Amino acid sequence: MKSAVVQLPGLNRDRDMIDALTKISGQAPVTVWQTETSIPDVDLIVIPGGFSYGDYLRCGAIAARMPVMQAIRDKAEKGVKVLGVCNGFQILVETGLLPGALMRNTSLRFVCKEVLLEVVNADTAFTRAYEEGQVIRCPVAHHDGNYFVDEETLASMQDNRQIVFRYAAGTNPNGSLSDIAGVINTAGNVLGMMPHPENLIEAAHGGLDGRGIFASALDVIVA
Amino acid sequence: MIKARVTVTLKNGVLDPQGKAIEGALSGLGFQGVGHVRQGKVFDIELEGTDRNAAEANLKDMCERLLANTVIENYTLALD
Amino acid sequence: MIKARVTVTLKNGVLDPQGKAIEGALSGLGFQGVGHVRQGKVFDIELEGTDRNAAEANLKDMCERLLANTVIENYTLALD
Amino acid sequence: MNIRNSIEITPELVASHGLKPDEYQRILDLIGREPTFTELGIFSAMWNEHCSYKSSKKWLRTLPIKGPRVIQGPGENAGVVDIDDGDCVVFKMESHNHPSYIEPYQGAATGVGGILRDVFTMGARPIAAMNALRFGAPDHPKTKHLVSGVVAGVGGYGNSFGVPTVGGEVEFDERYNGNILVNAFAAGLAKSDAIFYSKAEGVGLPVVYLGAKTGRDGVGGATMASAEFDESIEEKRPTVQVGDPFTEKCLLEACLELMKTGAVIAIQDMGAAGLTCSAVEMGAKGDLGIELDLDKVPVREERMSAYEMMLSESQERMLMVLRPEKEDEAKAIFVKWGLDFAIVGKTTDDLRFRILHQGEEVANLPIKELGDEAPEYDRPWIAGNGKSPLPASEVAEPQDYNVALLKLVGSPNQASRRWVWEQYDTFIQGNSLQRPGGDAGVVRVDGHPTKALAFSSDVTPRYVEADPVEGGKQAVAECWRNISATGAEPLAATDNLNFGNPEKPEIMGQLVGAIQGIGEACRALDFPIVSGNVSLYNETNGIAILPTPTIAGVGLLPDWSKMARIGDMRDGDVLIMIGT
Ligand SMILES: Nc1ncnc2c1ncn2[C@@H]1O[C@H](COP(=O)(O)OP(=O)(O)O)[C@@H](O)[C@H]1O
Repeated sequence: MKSAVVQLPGLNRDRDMIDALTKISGQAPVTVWQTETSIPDVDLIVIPGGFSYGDYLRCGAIAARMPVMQAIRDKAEKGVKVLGVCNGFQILVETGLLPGALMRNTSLRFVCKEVLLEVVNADTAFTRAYEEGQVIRCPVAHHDGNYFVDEETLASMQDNRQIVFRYAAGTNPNGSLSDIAGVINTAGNVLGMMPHPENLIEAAHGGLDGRGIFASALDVIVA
Repeated sequence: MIKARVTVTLKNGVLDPQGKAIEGALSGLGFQGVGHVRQGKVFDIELEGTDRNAAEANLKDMCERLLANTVIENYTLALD
Repeated sequence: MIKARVTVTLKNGVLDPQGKAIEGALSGLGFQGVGHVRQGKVFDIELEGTDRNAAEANLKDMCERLLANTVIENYTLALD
Repeated sequence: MNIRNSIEITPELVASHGLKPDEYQRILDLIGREPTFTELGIFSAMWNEHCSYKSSKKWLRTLPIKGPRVIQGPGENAGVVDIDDGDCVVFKMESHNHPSYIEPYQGAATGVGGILRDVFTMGARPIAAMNALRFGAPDHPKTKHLVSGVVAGVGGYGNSFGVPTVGGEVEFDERYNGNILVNAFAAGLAKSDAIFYSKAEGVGLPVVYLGAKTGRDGVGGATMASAEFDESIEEKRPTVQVGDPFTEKCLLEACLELMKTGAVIAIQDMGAAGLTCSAVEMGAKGDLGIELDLDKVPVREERMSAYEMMLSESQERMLMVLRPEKEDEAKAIFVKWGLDFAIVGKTTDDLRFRILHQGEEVANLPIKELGDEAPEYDRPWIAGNGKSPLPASEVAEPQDYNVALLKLVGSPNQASRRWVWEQYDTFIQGNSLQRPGGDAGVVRVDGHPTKALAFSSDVTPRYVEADPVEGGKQAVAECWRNISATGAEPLAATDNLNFGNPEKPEIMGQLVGAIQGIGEACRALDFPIVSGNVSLYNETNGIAILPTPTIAGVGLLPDWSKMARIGDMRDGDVLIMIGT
């Protein structure tokens, strides 16, 4: 399966993401620059973390309006899988591909630590490698991960099983509504999540818990 | 040239962690009688030209498309 | 109750990376004739009581001590 | 404000530039006439303590700076140390004490930005950062504000730039009430055959300005960094420099891309007294003159004077000597990253530093002498009447050891620093093998199957005050131990010497003693000092900080699978104490 990683000025976990995808699929992803208006044929498009355009104004706001996002939107509408991690999630929310908004952490501080994630929905293209209810470890590193959505939307998200990850066991690091850590669109091909699975995929990272997301999305058998 | 100020504030009902923190900090500093605090943003923007109607329409467009996240924010415009 | 709005803006000459980024984004979106953009903050504050003079003095104090970073920011007050 | 070049040079003006009457006389002798206002500013920037090391140079020369692995010692933007396989580690530490006291967030942020630039100017991609912080008493009214601002600023810049913070120090003592310390360390990885230096080569070649635009930020900042504080500092507030980590991240990527094209002959970041120091350094090192046309400098503000442009400390800028045939290729890279790229001058063969502004020559100075002829002092010093040891008999035995232990581990200087380092991105780049909380931070060498680097920053200021020589030694030894405790071989170190006013013999004595101790320890341990920074005049109302010579070291682990760490202990494990 082929993948692509979007590179925008200010993103800084693109190299981590390229590394993770390469190590897990054995194939380096293609990279797509901010000005590109079409995206090569791939099965998975990843928007990595960082501070695109400095995250000035609002996190992900400026990135969401770059030409390349229109191309991603087109691909998403055609069913290509799109994964946004951290700033990538913020960008997807700003484009409207995912519901809700990501606000400043309630502590008002940047938070970097390992948290626990409950896999709420293991029945998605990104979580098939996990069991429903499984709790995995995962690092977080962000200033604006406090997920917000109005009650009505939340209810319909619940009905549609759009909440894919929740912070488990009191580890919610940012005040996120309903402990939400990751959500998927109704079509099931666009996932956004705040935590960084790409930083927990090999022995040197001290664990492999993050592999399942990439393995699921890339159809790789998890070791 | 026209100078405009765009003010973007959180919608009612949207949790405002920054405002909450400021409430706490103000009372920590000994200020009494402080009720709700909500934090927002302002943008001071210079626009070429003199047509105020055009400028206003333009600014509205900027707000809808970039400056405000209308999922959680409202905006108001003021022209100098 | 008194409602007040505090507006905090960067002093002239202080670099405003946010404003600069917004200028770039606006022109990237095709908006023409946009000059300088500077970003600031607003705080909407509810204060108990009805004494506007006292409220104003209080707000000034809040700005000096917390809301504005007077090394790089100016502030203005407006009471409802 | 529009400062003209024709301002009359009065003794007061000279004094306000931090130049002593004899130093000004030296200028007159050197150029044979009265300097212009811009020239006075240039001299003040070049000859202040911060840039010229005039009080410490004599003593810094005694430090061991060589070793089989040292590729570049002090004198460049950062030190360079060989770590085998054609890889090298590039690192340095730098203080941003005064700016952080005035504006903690931006002061700390721009301190981190400055040290990162020092590292990537040399062609290295930053892979690790540390921050050594010292604040006043926890209950001092300013401390809380300073701590939260500084920590947020360190994180705000480093997290956005994308470098893992793997270690540091945070300590409190009332002696820092009026002068906090913010020492930032950064290390980067490069190939030994692709290091970039600041020495210009070739006559008539374009001098290029890179990065962000110039504003009035911090005009006079370097002069301030070398002056003692007094109560009026709050009024004197210079225009604060604001950091823009986004631009810096773009600058990093653009510079690394540019360096690969072979376009760069010499490159230097603009730090304190930006355009002045960087241009003079590039010219003087290469035995070349430099001519700058300020009308070509990208500016952010209107009506900037030559004086302001030459002394501006706007961040995220660099100066480069370019291979002319590569101009288009080089420019395209900067345009791609949304950065300024402007040819602002050229190298010349006349050894003059010439500045043109609006058709006028506003400065024409001998370039070598600006650096080489800076005053150097052998300041009088007295060996401190160090504190005598405290005999155990004078300390009452605790009534309850449990209570005493709890008090100890709960005290501000012993308590966990998790609340600090959880605000720093410690995972980014995916190579952090040991994050803060242990003895040293450990980062895997990207692209190598087994190699890793260990980093630690240490000093115990009260030891240095009690006995500067022993305290200096102890700082080195602690750093060395922290690195070796991970299983790494300590390779080399950088130092950040933070002291009070060197014009006082007892303070000068602390500096001299500490350098002596550091030197002795580094010689004994084959642990050369490859870069460093001196911050003097950390005094307020005559009260000096504790002498704080921070030592940050780097070690090499050939095989990280054999790395040791704290933690991972199990019930029944045996505890062994080794050493004396
Ligand atoms: N400002 C800081 N930034 C990052 N890590 C820090 C900071 N301050 C302390 N630490 C980390 O916390 C741990 C304890 O610090 P310290 O008490 O100075 O350690 P030690 O005395 O063992 O060298 C170390 O791992 C150190 O790197």
